[in-house]
Amino acid sequence: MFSPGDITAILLTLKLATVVTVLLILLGTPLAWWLARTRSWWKRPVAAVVALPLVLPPTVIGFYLLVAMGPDGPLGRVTETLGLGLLPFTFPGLVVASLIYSMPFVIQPLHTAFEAVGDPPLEAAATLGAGPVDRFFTVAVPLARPGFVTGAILGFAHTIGEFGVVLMIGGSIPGETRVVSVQIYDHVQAFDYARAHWLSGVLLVFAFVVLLALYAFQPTRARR
Amino acid sequence: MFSPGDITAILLTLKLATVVTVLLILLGTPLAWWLARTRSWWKRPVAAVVALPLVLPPTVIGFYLLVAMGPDGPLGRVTETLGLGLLPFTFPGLVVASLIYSMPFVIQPLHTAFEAVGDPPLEAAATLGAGPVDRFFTVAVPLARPGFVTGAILGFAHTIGEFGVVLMIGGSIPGETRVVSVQIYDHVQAFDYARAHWLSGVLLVFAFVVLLALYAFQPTRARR
Amino acid sequence: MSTVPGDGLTVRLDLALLGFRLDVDLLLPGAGVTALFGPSGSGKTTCLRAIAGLEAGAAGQVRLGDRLWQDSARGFFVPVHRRPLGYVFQDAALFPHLSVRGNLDYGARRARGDGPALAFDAIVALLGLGPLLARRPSHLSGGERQRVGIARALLARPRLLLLDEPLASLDDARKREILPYLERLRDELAIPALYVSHSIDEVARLADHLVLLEHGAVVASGPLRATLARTDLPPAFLEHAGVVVEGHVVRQLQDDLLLLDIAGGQLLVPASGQAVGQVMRCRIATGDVSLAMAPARDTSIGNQLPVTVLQVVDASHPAMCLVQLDAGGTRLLAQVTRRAWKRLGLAPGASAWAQIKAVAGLG
Amino acid sequence: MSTVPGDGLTVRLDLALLGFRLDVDLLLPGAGVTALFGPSGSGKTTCLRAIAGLEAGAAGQVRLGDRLWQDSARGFFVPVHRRPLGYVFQDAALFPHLSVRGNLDYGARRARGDGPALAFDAIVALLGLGPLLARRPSHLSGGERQRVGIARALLARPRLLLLDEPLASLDDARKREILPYLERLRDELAIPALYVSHSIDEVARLADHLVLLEHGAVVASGPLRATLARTDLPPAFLEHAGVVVEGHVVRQLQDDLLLLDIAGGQLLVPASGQAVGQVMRCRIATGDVSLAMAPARDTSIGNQLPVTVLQVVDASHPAMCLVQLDAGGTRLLAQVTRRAWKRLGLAPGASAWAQIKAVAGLG
Amino acid sequence: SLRIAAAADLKFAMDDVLSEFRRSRPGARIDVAYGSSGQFKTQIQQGAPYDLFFSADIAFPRELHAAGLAASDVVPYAVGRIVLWSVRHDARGLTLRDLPRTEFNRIAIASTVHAPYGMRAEEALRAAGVWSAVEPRLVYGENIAQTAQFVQSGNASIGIIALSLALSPQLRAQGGYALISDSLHAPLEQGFIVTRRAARNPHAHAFAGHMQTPGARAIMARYGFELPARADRLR
Ligand SMILES: Nc1ncnc2c1ncn2[C@@H]1O[C@H](COP(=O)(O)OP(=O)(O)OP(=O)(O)O)[C@@H](O)[C@H]1O
Ligand SMILES: Nc1ncnc2c1ncn2[C@@H]1O[C@H](COP(=O)(O)OP(=O)(O)OP(=O)(O)O)[C@@H](O)[C@H]1O
Ligand code: MOO
Ligand SMILES: [Mg+2]
Ligand SMILES: [Mg+2]
Repeated sequence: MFSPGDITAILLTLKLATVVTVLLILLGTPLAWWLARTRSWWKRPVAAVVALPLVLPPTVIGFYLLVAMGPDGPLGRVTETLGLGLLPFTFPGLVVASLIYSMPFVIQPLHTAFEAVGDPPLEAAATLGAGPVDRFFTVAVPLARPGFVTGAILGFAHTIGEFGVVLMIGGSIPGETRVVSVQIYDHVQAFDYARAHWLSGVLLVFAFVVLLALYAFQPTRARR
Repeated sequence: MFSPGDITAILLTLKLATVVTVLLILLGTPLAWWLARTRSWWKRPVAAVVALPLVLPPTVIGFYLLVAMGPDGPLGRVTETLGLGLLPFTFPGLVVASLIYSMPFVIQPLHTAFEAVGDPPLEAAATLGAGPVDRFFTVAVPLARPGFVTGAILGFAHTIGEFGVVLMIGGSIPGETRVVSVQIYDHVQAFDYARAHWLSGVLLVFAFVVLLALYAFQPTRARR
Repeated sequence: MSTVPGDGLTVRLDLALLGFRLDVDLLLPGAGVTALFGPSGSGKTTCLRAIAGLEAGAAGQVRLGDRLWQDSARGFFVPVHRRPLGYVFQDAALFPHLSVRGNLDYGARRARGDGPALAFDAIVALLGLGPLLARRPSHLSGGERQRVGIARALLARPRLLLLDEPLASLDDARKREILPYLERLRDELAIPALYVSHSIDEVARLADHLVLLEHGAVVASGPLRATLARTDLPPAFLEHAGVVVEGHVVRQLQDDLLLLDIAGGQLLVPASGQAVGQVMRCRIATGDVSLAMAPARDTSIGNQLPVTVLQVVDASHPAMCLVQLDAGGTRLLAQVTRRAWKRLGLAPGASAWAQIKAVAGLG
Repeated sequence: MSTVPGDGLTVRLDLALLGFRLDVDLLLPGAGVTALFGPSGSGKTTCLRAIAGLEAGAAGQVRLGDRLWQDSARGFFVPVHRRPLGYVFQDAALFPHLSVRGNLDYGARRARGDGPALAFDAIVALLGLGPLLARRPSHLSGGERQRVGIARALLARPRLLLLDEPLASLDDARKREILPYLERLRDELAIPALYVSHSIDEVARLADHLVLLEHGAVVASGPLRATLARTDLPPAFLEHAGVVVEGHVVRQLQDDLLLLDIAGGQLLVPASGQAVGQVMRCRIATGDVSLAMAPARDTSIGNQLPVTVLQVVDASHPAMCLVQLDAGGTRLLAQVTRRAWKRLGLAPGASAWAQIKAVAGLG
Repeated sequence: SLRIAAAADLKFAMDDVLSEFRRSRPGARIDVAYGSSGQFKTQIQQGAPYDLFFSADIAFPRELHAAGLAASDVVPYAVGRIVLWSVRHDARGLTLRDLPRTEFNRIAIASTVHAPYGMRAEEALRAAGVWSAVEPRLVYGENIAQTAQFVQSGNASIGIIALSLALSPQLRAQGGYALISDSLHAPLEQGFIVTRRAARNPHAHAFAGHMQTPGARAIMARYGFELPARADRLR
């Protein structure tokens, strides 16, 4: 049914989506928290900037990232100076690009969820001796769980599906950067519809299961 | 600075993003409301299915839509029987495709926001004589405003930026389906970087302003 | 006050919650105030919610007058918004997205028309909401929120009022302002109200009918006076309740006092607006009745009635006992020390004088 | 109880909210209960919040004993979680994502160690939370929620308790269960508490110190007894307050009574656990004091004291007046009808007998 | 190992050429990525790890060569042809001059902005004098494969695609094609280079040589590519 290439691509995709989702949650949470709590003038501009990558076509973002991370780009110079080499066409490069592109899908739900937490439970926690970090983890995060679930779902799904950025920055190297989306795209481009359908079908079923599992973390509504 | 083609593309994009965002809010709201309120067994599967299109690469979705809306596809047969002709390569076709692809970005935040409304204000409204529709519009919708803002932002931005589906289903017809994302992509592909930068820049600035305006609808946090 | 089935509020409900079951069968008067009394967690809120139609799991029947609201045997259920009721929630449940004015208007605009109309300005003034109209609920104090909740329910022109501890977080002064108003509502509007309260004062003052709940079941239900005169109720309740007597005003005296004709004698009561001939209700707390073997002279105690001792029961403090007295037809309840009981040599059947230190006119 | 600055709670705060300004300068005792009393919207909650450090906009100084918590002049501010306090919020503010046990543990686990340790099980039993431990707050009744809030604050081992109407939605029986416990806390733990309540009974029973707030400003502040004996306070307050007397237990009588030595005489009081020699506090409500020109015989009234009339002031009802009395050093306040006042020919300086119907032992 | 970047129109021909080459080098790991030639050029400029670059437009490898990014000369390996292709109509007898007919309500060509096949299609339409008549009915594919899909799905009644695709096993069975005279457009000269990073990759040079073998050339011819003279080097 599947070529070895398909299986490699599936495993690679899983790895990418998982790494990116985890990193997005880790990196996005502090930013979303800041957005939700600050009274700073910068709040809205920053929130708008976070959503901004969305409006550019993925390939174009991919192009700019490619140039920026390339040997003459500002990011590329930094990574080379640090001895990390160049990011494009490597798995870490894919991760960085996906982070940037999927960021808004995680930040936005977290931002909304953190705002919905409100002051009272945080104030109550403070009076019980919980410091800012403590109450963040023991009150804000559990209460914002729906936002984490939504953010994880959107971030995960979008990282699986996005391929414009990935194609540009990854260059479709088997086992390294050729993810399922690229593989399916290739099958379609090669008029190899049977394999495209198969791979799409498997991807959909698998994603369905993952999404369903994520939804299981969604708390159910209280009665009063 | 801009070719007439650029300006046509900008106007077309605005029209598309606006129409799609408005329709997504209109169509997504009842579904999100159902998802938030139902205790049905179907709730989680349906929620997962809504997010599912995300995991397929846009061009692949576009391909399936192209086939489905084509003369031999199920959707195409329906539209032809209805005397609407075929949807691919038309603006309405673009709208339909964008609706499908951007749907999860609107449904998810609305779903979360509606769940956060909770029973008490709806119960209070009911005791004051507000029927289900009345309390939906006068209580649930205003209280879910952050979700509407987030949904509108993600839906709008994503419709502007997505071009895989649009490319596949639209056929890049100037004034009809050639949106800015395609135009920028074309410039990049043609190594016409100056125009690509310009157009990207204008798109970013414009989108920034729109997003900032949307954020202005975000209520500020209450003190207690 | 009437207990004709066709006119009253019938509540026959059975509802199971987590670790709790409400099982009540009540026939309540179709006018006046019914107090719902009971310890924390006894099911008062649940009962109100079920009557309103907010508890989807409640089986049974609810009927107000000739209108059936619910009959689960027949699968009949009038949804909440079609039940013309006003609900004051225990936690106010204001709309956070609307100003105080917006909250009030919400109810007023949807007023179902068949309930009595109340002037917006009058209610705002009564509840002291004038300066708050533009505020959001998040910018109100606890008591302010509760007042907005009361006003909102009243402005909806309900035919049944459900009040869940509406005055719990109000100070005495504010309570004393609002209570007469609720009394007037009770008397003038003739709409029935179910009133949950922990304050016996409030209950004695407002209620015509009393329901005692415990563990989700009805311990007692009946007209206020009859129920309060029962000695088989928990002593803690009896002590705090006192008795309620009714009489006709026979004369207005100087010094703002009224002379009241009651069964078995006359009482001097501070005036509260009644005219000669009108019926007036007073509460006599158990602690305000002392016993003597002969009438006292030269005392500030204005009311002394000859009584017969009916029975004695334990009070909640072991030093005290509750003595039920008959004052020529009026039942009184006195809380005295056991020491005094012995010293005076009292026993059921004995004659004595009840000295009534204070009588609170209840309007 | 001490008012040495180095030992007490200093609160000097100025805070402007929407349409409201809190401006207080208080020096409160470093042990015992201070009652914060005042009408709805007078700033009680705001004051508690500011002391806790929850009102970022509050300027001024807060100091508990030798620990400075806040001094905005010097830009000094100890954040809320470093102030060892226990806060019972007016609306409980439980964590919706934790069970009752989770809520209690939250405070207990972060207990700052220097406050007194209280046994988890004892508090759970006292507040009747045993069967509720596994529940979510959304599945609790209003009073149950409040009880969890109290338990949670106590388990945090605070050095200052801030209680915002902790008993407001509890029934009398439950209140009577919890009050002695709070009293014991007050006496044994020697941590100061600020107690907001609308119930004068609660205040009189618990408080050592009284602060009256109105429109965000302090109307009166002082030791409970002295403040309650003032006649320049609003009559509505005086009437409900009554006076508080303190004395030594001299003898235990049969029938669960105690004989109490007070300045100017002796009182018979229902026992509440005190031993001979101990100090006991009692509240005498204005309505429980009547006046006579001679001692009465054969009456169930057990306490009669010779008194001198000091002054008379208006009560809130025009038929009534408040008479301040001196019983050989103990101040009493009697509420009698104007009619009786005249009939007995009373005037400042006159001698009379105060008949005290009920004395409530306050522990 | 060997990594090849190849223009999308080469998909079928290259797969066949490679299966032959692989037989000669068992054990060598050979990957191909098919895609847009322009995108490959950009990626190689940014250091993409491709050893060989087969472009649909010889201009791209030339630019890379000029920038010093090639380890070989630019080798022309084929000249592409364009055809009229349809699944709804019998295209076999059609010429570009038939396109203005109303039954061809949607005509698919590749992007005239960046796809070599699209540019040649435009030239041919102009040369045939039908450009202004058909322009309102044109739909543009992002690349030549997508253009073929527009036609294949029936959404475009006819399209101009690469002969190599029309001859591919997947599309050959559907519809028919008519070759467009190469006098109507500039030649679609296709060329490859060995990239600089593969200077010392024996597989890369071996495969460059393999493309010149009669077997490889026969495969290319079978997919409709015209072949430049052997070892003809252009600069
Ligand atoms: N953001 C705000 N939150 C709460 N109260 C506010 C706010 N802004 C202004 N106020 C006003 O501050 C005043 C004091 O409120 P506070 O909550 O301290 O009153 P309170 O004495 O606790 O009253 P209550 O007995 O009704 O709880 C009120 O009049 C309230 O309307
Ligand atoms: N989902 C639920 N919501 C509220 N109460 C519940 C729920 N499930 C179970 N209960 C229990 O139902 C019982 C009755 O609750 P109810 O709110 O009716 O009490 P109440 O008499 O109004 O008490 P209170 O005076 O404390 O408000 C309580 O013991 C409560 O713990
Ligand atoms: O191979 Mo292309 O660049 O799609 O014409
Ligand atoms: Mg309740
Ligand atoms: Mg308050």
